[in-house]
Amino acid sequence: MGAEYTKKELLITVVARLLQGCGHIACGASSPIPGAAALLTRARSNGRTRVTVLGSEKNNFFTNGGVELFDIAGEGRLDAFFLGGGQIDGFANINLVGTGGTYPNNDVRWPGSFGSAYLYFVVPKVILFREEHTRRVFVPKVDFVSAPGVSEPGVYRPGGPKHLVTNLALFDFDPKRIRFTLVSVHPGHTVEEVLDNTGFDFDRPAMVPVTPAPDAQTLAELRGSIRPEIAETYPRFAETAFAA
Amino acid sequence: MGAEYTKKELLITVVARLLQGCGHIACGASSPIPGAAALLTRARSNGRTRVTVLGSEKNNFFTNGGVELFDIAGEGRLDAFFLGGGQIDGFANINLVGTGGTYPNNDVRWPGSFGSAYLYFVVPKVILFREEHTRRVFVPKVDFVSAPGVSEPGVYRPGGPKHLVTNLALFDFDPKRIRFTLVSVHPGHTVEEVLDNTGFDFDRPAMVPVTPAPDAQTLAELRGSIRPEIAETYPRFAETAFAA
Amino acid sequence: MSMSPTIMSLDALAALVPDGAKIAVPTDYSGIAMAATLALIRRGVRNLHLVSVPATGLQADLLIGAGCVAVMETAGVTLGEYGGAPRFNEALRKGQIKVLDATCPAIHAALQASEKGVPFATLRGILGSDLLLNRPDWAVIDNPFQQGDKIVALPAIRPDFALFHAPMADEAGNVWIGHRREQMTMAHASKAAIVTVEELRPGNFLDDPLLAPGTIPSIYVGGVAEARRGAAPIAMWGRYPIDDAFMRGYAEAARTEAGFSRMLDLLMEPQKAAAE
Amino acid sequence: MSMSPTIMSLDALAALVPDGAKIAVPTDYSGIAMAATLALIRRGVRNLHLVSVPATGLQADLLIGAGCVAVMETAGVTLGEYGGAPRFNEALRKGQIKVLDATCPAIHAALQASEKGVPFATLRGILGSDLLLNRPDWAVIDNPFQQGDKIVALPAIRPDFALFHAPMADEAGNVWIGHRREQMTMAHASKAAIVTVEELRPGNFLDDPLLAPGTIPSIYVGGVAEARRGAAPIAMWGRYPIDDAFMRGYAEAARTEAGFSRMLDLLMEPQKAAAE
Repeated sequence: MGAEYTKKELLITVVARLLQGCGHIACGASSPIPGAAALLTRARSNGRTRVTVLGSEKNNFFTNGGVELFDIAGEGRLDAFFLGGGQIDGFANINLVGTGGTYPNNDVRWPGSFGSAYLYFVVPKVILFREEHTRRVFVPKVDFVSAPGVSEPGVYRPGGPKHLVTNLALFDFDPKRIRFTLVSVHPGHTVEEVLDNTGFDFDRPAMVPVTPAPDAQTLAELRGSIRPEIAETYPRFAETAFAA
Repeated sequence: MGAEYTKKELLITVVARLLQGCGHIACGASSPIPGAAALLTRARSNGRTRVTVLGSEKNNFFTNGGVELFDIAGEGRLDAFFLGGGQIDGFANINLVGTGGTYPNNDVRWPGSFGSAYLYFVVPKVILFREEHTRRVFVPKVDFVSAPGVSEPGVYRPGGPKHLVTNLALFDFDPKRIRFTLVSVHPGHTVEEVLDNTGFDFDRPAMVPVTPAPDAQTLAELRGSIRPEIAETYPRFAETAFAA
Repeated sequence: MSMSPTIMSLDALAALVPDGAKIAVPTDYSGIAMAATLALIRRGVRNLHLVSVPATGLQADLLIGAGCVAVMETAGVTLGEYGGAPRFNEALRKGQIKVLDATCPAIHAALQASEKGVPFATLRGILGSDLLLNRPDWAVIDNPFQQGDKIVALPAIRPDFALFHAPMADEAGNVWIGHRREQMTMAHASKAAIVTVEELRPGNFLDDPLLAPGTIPSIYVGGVAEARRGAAPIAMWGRYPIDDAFMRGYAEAARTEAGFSRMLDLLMEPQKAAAE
Repeated sequence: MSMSPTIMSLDALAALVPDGAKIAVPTDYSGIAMAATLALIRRGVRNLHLVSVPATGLQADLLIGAGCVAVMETAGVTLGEYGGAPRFNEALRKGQIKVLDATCPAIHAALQASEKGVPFATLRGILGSDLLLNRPDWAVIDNPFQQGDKIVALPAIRPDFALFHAPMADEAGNVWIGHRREQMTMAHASKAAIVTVEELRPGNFLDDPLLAPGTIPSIYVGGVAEARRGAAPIAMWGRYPIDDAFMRGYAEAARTEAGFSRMLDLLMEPQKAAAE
């Protein structure tokens, strides 16, 4: 049994587990769930975790302009970051540019690659985060590689994808085998549902565990201290994401 | 006839004539005469000339740290700068590092090359300024090239030496012929004195003019408004350099 | 000290920008010179090469929708939580503008190269991406200090103008940007910064040790115009929030050309009134 | 907010620096951590690789004279209007230290490369100089965007520590440097900044829009110690002038080893007294 919780509260909890122990976590634009997860991680770190929320005035210590996030990542002072994608394939390539038609005149154009083509290479723990779990998103091969999941030998690449979190499940990524492995399926969903909605092959254990639900203490923390903190940057999210 | 003036007042006047029309003039460390000449140029420019005096708080508009002088020069936003040298040769090579013995264990070590190896390449009007005019300074060939007077074809070099001012005379430098030409000899000195004290060959017209002395208005300006301005950075110089 | 000749009206500022100019603009949280952008649209500027530093939103979408842009160099164009940039997306679909897709740090690094007067910057990452494939103006070179180590080289970006909005300027033409340091880099990297400010102030910021660290010296500034609420409907940090109602309306309406024109007129209204 | 664990005593700060460390120090007008330097000498640090950003004076001369330095990487070592740096010059004559002669913008650029996490910087100039001949660690590469255009490549300088003196730090360990921006670059480029300040202040500078632009965030700071008059006998901008009498005395006396020891003792006196 357990407390009632929203899907977003579950996802925050899942992401926060992946962030444990990180010294410095940054969250890009339009990333309320990763942002809340980072703030939760910080709240539990006894002062050891720093969080940078782009677009926040309070949770952003940079004083050297927009370049500082990238510089600090290039120096190895950023431990975790989040990327998404209009398309993500089984090699962990991500596409933030567009689909359909011929680039650059795509039928569907997305905003662009932002920092992905750089941060994916230099941040040790990149968590792929995309709520929508459909074959539209999780494709056999992306139409445009904003940033590749793995690199050839010899390419400077201290960083890369480590996990993938969606509305349905949590995956790990193994850059040596260039494959995702299903780690757990979220409560209320099934392995079949994940298979049906994923356009690429992935590994999975014989028995796939259920993603642990947030415990009561976590929910209290989220609804107590984290909610007003994330509201500074994402007021509408803070209104709707949390139960109670 | 003519007003009484100090040698330093003469040199300030000579340098200021060379600076006329410059939009932005910078002066490095330990350069009180170039500094005063730059300030005089600015005073006469009707607001068109900017002056940066390194080490000054008032005449230094930089807000991006010590690199800004070099960045601004690299961008072409600095029109004139001054360099000296423990040794200067007839190819306008300068040595700010040392002499005697074998580098790096020279018998006489000077401070080092500072920004010369860069600014000599990118600042359109570099004025070589060295008060001491002896064969010890003006040598046939420098022992160490901190910065070369000219560069091979193909080397990016929008800047370089244009003039040389000493206690005895004013020279121009022609980078195509890689030679100095004697322009004028300061009042009280002779061409023979210049020849005797210069260790390299240079060109000269049949009749070498005398360097014009500062006029009364210039002297009034120097002693009136420029003296307190340069005193901010060079108090001891301001006490002794000016007559009356 | 007398007023610097660089201090001028909004229209005079807009008149500094010729057709075909390369203009760098900041990201939405950093001070968008929207009033100046509308003045540019009003005077009918054409064929701009817009460089977003590193991403952009409504400002670029308005300029594109109004037919002012030939090239969009960017790491991202979006209205953020209001959705995609409708005129940008449509212009791409129809092939009406050229896009130079980049990644944020590549734009920063290429501007920093210009700031330093070096011909190119190098940057980690990018290798193996389709960005690289589609940027023949980028190169891959060898790290001379490590055998077999390839790195991307990016030619310096030297905009004709950096265009942004800042809290204040002084009568000498120095601009206070506070901690929004990307505006400093943009100003250094460009031939000239043209800036709107919430307010003009007497004195010289460089004489104040608390203001100097956040000040762009006037040598980099080609023009300054006072424009109160000059970033609206975009937010100005520390001053006013984004105009939520307008943004919702725009995201919806600008999907069609007619709807876009209506929204643009809405923005132009106050300026027209002020000009009459 | 409680006091950051990075705030410590001068001796604790000096103890952070192991023998053989690579340390970046600023130029004299930018805030010299002289009290910390004396603490380093007192604890007998050895084999430092000192990088001056870009030139240095008394600080390096003291460390060299006290036998703490193995390598001096610099664009200039001088006591300025007081003359040459006697211990530096003597150590070179005797071959007691290794010198890496550079030019100012090369040191800045190599630190900026470290700040960005790129393996090298490029810089105009330098070609044809004897600096280049004597720096086998530098390289000459081709500009990939212009046939036949050579440019110097400089490997990134990543010091273990940036060591400098600043006006103030807050209880979170953020350091306010005002417009002395080279300290920001030094801090970013180094593994950690270790900093002395004239005063510790309550609060957090990053919350103050006037202080934030001139503040180094604590993430770059490995240690902060309060040291009033911590730059003396060198000047501290906006606070106190150089100790003219000491500098004249030093320039004269330090020509001999015995004279140097006397002058060093003179500087150590107040610290010894404070420590007892």
